[in-house]
Amino acid sequence: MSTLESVREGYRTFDDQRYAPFVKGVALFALLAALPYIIEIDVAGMELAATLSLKVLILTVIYAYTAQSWNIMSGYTGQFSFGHAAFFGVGAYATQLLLTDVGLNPWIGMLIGGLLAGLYGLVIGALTFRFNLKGHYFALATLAFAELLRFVVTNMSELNGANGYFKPFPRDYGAEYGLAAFQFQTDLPYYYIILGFLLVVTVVSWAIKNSWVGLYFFAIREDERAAASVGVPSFRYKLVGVAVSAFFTALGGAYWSMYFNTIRPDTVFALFKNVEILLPAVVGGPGTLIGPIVGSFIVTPVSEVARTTFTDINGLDRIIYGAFLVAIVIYSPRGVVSWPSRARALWSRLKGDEEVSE
Amino acid sequence: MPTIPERRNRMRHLVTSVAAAPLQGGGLDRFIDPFAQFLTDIANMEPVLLQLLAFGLLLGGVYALTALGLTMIFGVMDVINFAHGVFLVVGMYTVWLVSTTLGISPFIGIPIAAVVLFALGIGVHILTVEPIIEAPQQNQLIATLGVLLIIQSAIEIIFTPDPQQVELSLGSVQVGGVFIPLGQFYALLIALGTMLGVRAFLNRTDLGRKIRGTADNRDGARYVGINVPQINYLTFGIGAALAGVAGGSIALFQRFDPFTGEAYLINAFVIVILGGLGSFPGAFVGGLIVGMIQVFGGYYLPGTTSQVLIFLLFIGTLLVKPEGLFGGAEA
Amino acid sequence: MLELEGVRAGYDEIEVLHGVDMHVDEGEIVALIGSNGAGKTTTMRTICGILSPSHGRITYRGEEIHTKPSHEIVERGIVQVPENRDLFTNMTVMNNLLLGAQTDEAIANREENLAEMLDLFPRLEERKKQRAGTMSGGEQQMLTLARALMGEPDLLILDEPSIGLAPHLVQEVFDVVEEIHQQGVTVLMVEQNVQQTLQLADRGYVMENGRITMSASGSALLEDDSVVEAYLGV
Amino acid sequence: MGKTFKSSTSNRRRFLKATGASVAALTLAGCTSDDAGGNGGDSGGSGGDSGGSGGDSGGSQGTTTGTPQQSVEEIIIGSNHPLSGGLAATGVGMSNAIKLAAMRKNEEGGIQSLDGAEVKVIEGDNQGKQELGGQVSEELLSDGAHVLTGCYSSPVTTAATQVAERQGVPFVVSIAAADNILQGRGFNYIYRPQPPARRLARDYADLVPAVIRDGGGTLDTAGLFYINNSYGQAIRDGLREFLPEQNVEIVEETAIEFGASDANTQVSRLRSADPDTIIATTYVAGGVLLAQALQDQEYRPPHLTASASATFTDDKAVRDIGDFANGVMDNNYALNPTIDKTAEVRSQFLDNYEQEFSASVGMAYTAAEVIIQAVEEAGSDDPDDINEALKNLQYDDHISAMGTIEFNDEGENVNALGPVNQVQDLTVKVVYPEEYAEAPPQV
Repeated sequence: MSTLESVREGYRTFDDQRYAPFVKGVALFALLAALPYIIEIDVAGMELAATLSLKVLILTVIYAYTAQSWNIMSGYTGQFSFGHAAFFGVGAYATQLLLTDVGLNPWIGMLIGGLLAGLYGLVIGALTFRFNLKGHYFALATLAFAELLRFVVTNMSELNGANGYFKPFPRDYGAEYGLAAFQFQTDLPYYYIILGFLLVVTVVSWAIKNSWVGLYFFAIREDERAAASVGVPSFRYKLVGVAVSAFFTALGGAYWSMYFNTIRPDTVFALFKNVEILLPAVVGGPGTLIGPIVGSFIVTPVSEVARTTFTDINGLDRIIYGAFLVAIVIYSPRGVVSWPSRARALWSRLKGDEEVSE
Repeated sequence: MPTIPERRNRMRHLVTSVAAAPLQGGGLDRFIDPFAQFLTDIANMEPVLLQLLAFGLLLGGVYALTALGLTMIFGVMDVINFAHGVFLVVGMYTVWLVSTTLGISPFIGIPIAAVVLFALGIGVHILTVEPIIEAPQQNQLIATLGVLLIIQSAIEIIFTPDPQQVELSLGSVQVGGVFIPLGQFYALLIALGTMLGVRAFLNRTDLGRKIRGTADNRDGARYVGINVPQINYLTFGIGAALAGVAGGSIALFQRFDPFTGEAYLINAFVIVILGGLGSFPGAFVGGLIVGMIQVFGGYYLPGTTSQVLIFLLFIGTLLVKPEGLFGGAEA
Repeated sequence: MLELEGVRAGYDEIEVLHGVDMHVDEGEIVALIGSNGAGKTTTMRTICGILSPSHGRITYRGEEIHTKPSHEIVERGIVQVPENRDLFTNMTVMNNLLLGAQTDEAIANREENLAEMLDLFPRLEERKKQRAGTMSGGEQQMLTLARALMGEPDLLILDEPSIGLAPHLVQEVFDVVEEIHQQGVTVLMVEQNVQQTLQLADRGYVMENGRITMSASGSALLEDDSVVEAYLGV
Repeated sequence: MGKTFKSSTSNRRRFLKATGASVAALTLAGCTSDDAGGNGGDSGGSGGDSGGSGGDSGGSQGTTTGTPQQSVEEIIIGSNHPLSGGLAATGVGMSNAIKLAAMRKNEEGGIQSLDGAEVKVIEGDNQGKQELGGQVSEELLSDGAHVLTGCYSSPVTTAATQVAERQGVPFVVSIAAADNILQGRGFNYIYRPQPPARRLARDYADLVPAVIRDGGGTLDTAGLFYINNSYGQAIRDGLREFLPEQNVEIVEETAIEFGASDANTQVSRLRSADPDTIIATTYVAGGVLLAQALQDQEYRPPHLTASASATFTDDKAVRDIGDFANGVMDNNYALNPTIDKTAEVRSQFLDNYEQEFSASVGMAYTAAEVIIQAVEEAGSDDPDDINEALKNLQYDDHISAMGTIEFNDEGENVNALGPVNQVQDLTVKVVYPEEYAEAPPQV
C-alpha cells in the first residue's frame, strides 16, 4: 500500500512539472513508433500480430490523425462538424489530380490540397457562422457541403466522374520509390509517415490548446455570447479553427489516396467517411489532446477484432460493433479519457467522501 | 504516360474546364442549356411537362412519407435518428413477411408494420436514446448509428442480403395522356392520409398537444408537469411507426434489400430541414420540392446533377431560413 | 409544507448552491432575494425537479421530492412560473393554457379554470388564437402566470414574474399574486422589486453565493440596513 | 537480401495454425526477388525481428521448404469477397462458386499432378470496403492461401491485388470491371479472365448492332440508361467511343442514382428521344426499375438491350420482371450453353447453395477453375510455379462463353468476351456469336 502511495505521490509531483506533457508525449509516440515491432513479440506463444496487423495499425493511425484534425475545430470550438469528408476528399483529389495530370510531386499536391480544403472550410465557416447556425443545423449544413462535393465530382467528367483516380507509378512523375515520391513497396514506411502526420497535428493541436487561441476556442465552446461580450472575436477564431482543421484533414485524404492507390467520389466523399472521421474523437473524448488517439486505438481494433473473430456468420461482427458503439456512448458520454478520473472518483468515494469535495 | 508538354496542355485544359469554366460559361453551359430547353418546353407547352409534374408529385409523396417519422423525432426530441433509414427497411420486410408467409394483402401489412415499428421504436429508445437524452448531440448520433448497424446486420443475417420483392404488380393508369404508376400513387395517398391523420392527432388530442408542447419547449413542458420521458418514448415509437408505414408503402412498388434505407435517409434529412423541424405540412412540401427537383432535374440535367441542386437548396435554406419553410407555424 | 435541507446543486461540474436550508409554510408568501448569480433561479429549478441536487434533501408535505421527476412534483401541487417564461411560443394562447392542466384534477376542472383565467386576464381572451411567441412581454408574462394557475397549484413558485415589464404591468402582476394568495395558494417568489415583494411577503430569505445568509419576516428585512443597502439601492 | 517485412506479417496468426501440423509450406521467401522486394533498405530492419521469432515456429515459416519433392496435401485458394454489407448478395454467390469449383475438383480426385492433393477454399469477408481489401488478402495469405481470388468491387480489388503482387502470390480476379486495375500497372502476378468494362462496351458495339441488323432490324440511334457510378460511367464511356464506329448514334443519355426508387423520369426522357434501342447498364435493381417504368409508360423501343447489365442475365430478376423481359438482349459475360458441363455445374450449384447461378457467379466459377488448372499444370504449390503456369495457361475446358483463356503480359485474358444473351421465354440464352449460341436471336 505504501509503495503504491509513494508511486502515486511521485506521479503527482511529476505531473505538476512543466515538462510532464512533453515527457508523456514523447513516451506515447515512442510507444506508437515501436508498435509494429511490439505486435510481433511472442508472449507465451501468442503475439499481438494475431489480432493487429500492420495494415490495421496504419488504418488506426489514419483515423487517429483525422480525428485529431477534426478535434481542433469541433472538439475545441464546439462547432460539431459532420462533414469532414469534404476536406478529406478535397485533399485526396487535389493530390491525385495534380499528380496524374501534371505530374506534380504528391507532397506538393498534398499541401495544395490542404490549402484548397482550408479555403473550402473558410467558405463553409463564413457562411454558417455568419448566419449563426447552431447544433444540428450546423452539423447538417456541414454534411450538405460534403455531400454536395460528392455529387459534383461524380458528375464532372473533368474529374473522371465516378471513376476517380488511380495513383500513377513514381516513374511516371520522374521519381523512384521512397520518401520523395511518397510511394513505397512495403507498408512499414507508410506507417511511419502517418505516424509523423499524427505527431505534427498533435503538436499543432497542443500548441493551439495551450495558447491564447485555445483559450478563445474554449471560451467560444463554453458560452459564445459571453466570450463575445468580453471581446473574443469569435467569428474570426471559429474560422481559424475550421481552416486549420480542414487543412490537416485534407492531408489525411492525400495520404489515403497514396496508400490505397485509388480514389473515387464514393470512397473519399462517402457519407460514412464523415462518421469515421469523427468517431474516434467522440469515443475517446472530444476536446482533449489524447482522446482522438485513444479513441482510434479502441474503435478501429475493436471493429477488426469483431471482424476476425465472428467469421462464421457474415454480418455478426457489425452487430457486435454497433452494440459496442451504443454501450460506449451511453456509459462514457464524455469519452474514454474520462475513465481514469472517474475511476479515481469512484475510488475516493469508496474510501470515504472527504476527497470529493476538495 | 504523358510527356511534359502533353501534361502542360492537359493542365491548361484542366484549368480552363474546371477552374475558370464557371466564370466563362464552359461549366455553366451544362446548367444554362438545359434551363433554356426547359423554358422552351414551357413555351411550347410540351405535354411531357405534365407527365413530369405527375412524377414529381408521386416521388415527392414517397419522400414526404419517409420524412414524417424523422421530422417528428427530430422536432420533438432534437435527436438526429440515424436509424430512421433502417426503420424503413424493417417496415418493408414486415410487409413482405406477412404477405408471403401469411398470404395477407400487402396493404394490410402496412398497419402491421406500423405496430411492429412502434414497439421496436420504443425498445430502441429505452435502450439507447433515453439514457443519453441530455448528453451532447453527437452521442445520440453515434448511438443511433450503432442501432442502424445492429438492425441492418440482423436483417442481413436473418433474411440474407438478397433483394426481396412483394408479389404485387399494380401497373399504371393513363389520365389524359399522363401515366400514373399505381404503386407510387397509393404511396402518395398513404402519405397524404398519414399526414392528415397525424396532424389531426397532434392538433386535436391532449396527447398530441403534449407532444407539440414538448417539441416547442422542453423545459416549459417540464414546468407544467408533462411527463417528458413518457412523451419521448411515445414520440420515438410514433416516429418509428411512421417509418414503418413509409417502408411498407415503398415495398408496394420497389424491390428492397437490407441496405435500401440508406438512400432515403439523406433525402429525408433534406426534407425535414426544408419543411421545418417537426412540421408535417412542411415535410410534405419539402418532399414535393425534392421530388420535383429530382424529376425535372433528372429530365433536363445530365447524370445526377439534380442532386447538386438539392444540396444547394438545402444549404441555402439552412442559411437563410434554418427554421424551414413551415418552421414556426403551428403544425 | 416545503422544506430544503442542505441542498447542493449546480450545472455539470460547477456547483451553484452550496447547502441551502429554507422552508415554506402552508398559506405563506415567502420571498427569496439576492443579487444576480446568487443562486435563486437554481434553487427554484431544483425544487421543481428541473435540476437534481447532488446533496441534501427537499421534502414537500413530509415526502421527499428531490428524487422525483418534474412531472411528479407538479402532480403534488408545486407549479412554477419560470424566469424565462418557457412558453410554448409556436402554439396558440389557448393551447398554452390547456397544456397548463396536466394533473387529473386540473384536467377535470379544465373548462372552468379556463373561463376563470380568461376572465382574470382579459387580454388573453382577445388573443386566444394568437401564437404565444408573437405577443408582447407583458402579455406573455400574464400567459405564463395563467398557464401555471391552470395546473391548480397548492404552492406557486414565481421566478421574477415582473422582469422586463412596464411599471403599470408590474403592479398588475403583484395584484394578481395577491389575489391568488387570497384564494389559498402558498407562494414562493423571487423578485427584482425587492421593496414591493417584501411588503407583500410574510417572510423573506436573503441568498448570497449559493447560501441563505439571512431569514426574517418581510417587514424586518425591509428595515435591515444591510438589506436596504444591498438590494434597495438606497 | 534479408527477409522483408512482408514475410513477417505473413505469419500473422501463426499461433492459430502452428498446431495444424501438415501446414503446407509457404514459400514466400522465394518471392523476394520480385520487384516488391526491391527496396530492402527500409524493410531490412524488421527482418531480424521476425527471424528471431521464426525460430520457434519454423515449420510454418517455411523459408526454403517449398521443394517439389515434398508431398503437397492441399492447395488453398483464398477467396476475398464481400460476404456482408451492400455487395454481399452477389459476393456470397461468387464465393460459393469458388467453393463449388474446388469441390468438383476434389470429387474428381484432387490435383493429379500433386498426387491428388485436395483443393481447399478459405474465405475472407472484405465487406466491400476499400480499406479491408488488402487486409483480407494478408489474412488469407497468413492462413496459408497459395493463390487468391476476388473481389467484385474494383477499389477493393485494387487494394487486394496490391498485396498479392507485393508478396508474390498469384491473384486471379473473379470480377472487377474497372479497366485500370491491371492495365498499365505492370503487375506480374495478377490475372483477369473476365472482360473488363471497356471490352464489354466494345463487344456490345461489335456484336449487338450486327445481330439486330442481320435479323432485319434497324439500329441507328441509341439511348443510354446507366447507373451513375464508376461501373455505369465506364461502360457509358466505352459505348460513346465504340458505338459511332458501328454507325450507331447516341441520341440520349440518362443516369439513375444508386438506390433510386423509380426510373420514371429517365424513361420519359428516353421516350421523348425515342431511339432505336435503349441500352441499360445497371445493377439488378436499376434494370427492374427500368422495366417497371417502361411498362408504366407503355413504352418499349424497337430493341430493348443492355450492356453488362446484371438484370437481364439474372434468372430471378428476369422472372420478377416477367414477360416484359422477353426479347431483351444483353452482352455480358456468360456461361457456355453448348457444353454439358455448364448444365451440370449449374444444377450442382443450385443444389448446394440456394442461389441463382447468375453471370457474375459463373464468372467467379471460371476464375476458380483457372486457378485449379494452373495448379494442375504447375504441379507445385509454390506461388511462383503457379504464377508461371498462369502465364502460360491455355485453358479450354471452362464453362464461360469465350474462347481459350490465355493471358497477355498485363494479365488480361486475350480471348475475353461478352457474348450476346437474350431473354427468351423468361430464360437467359446466349444467342451470339454462333459458336456459343443455344438459340438463334429473335429480332
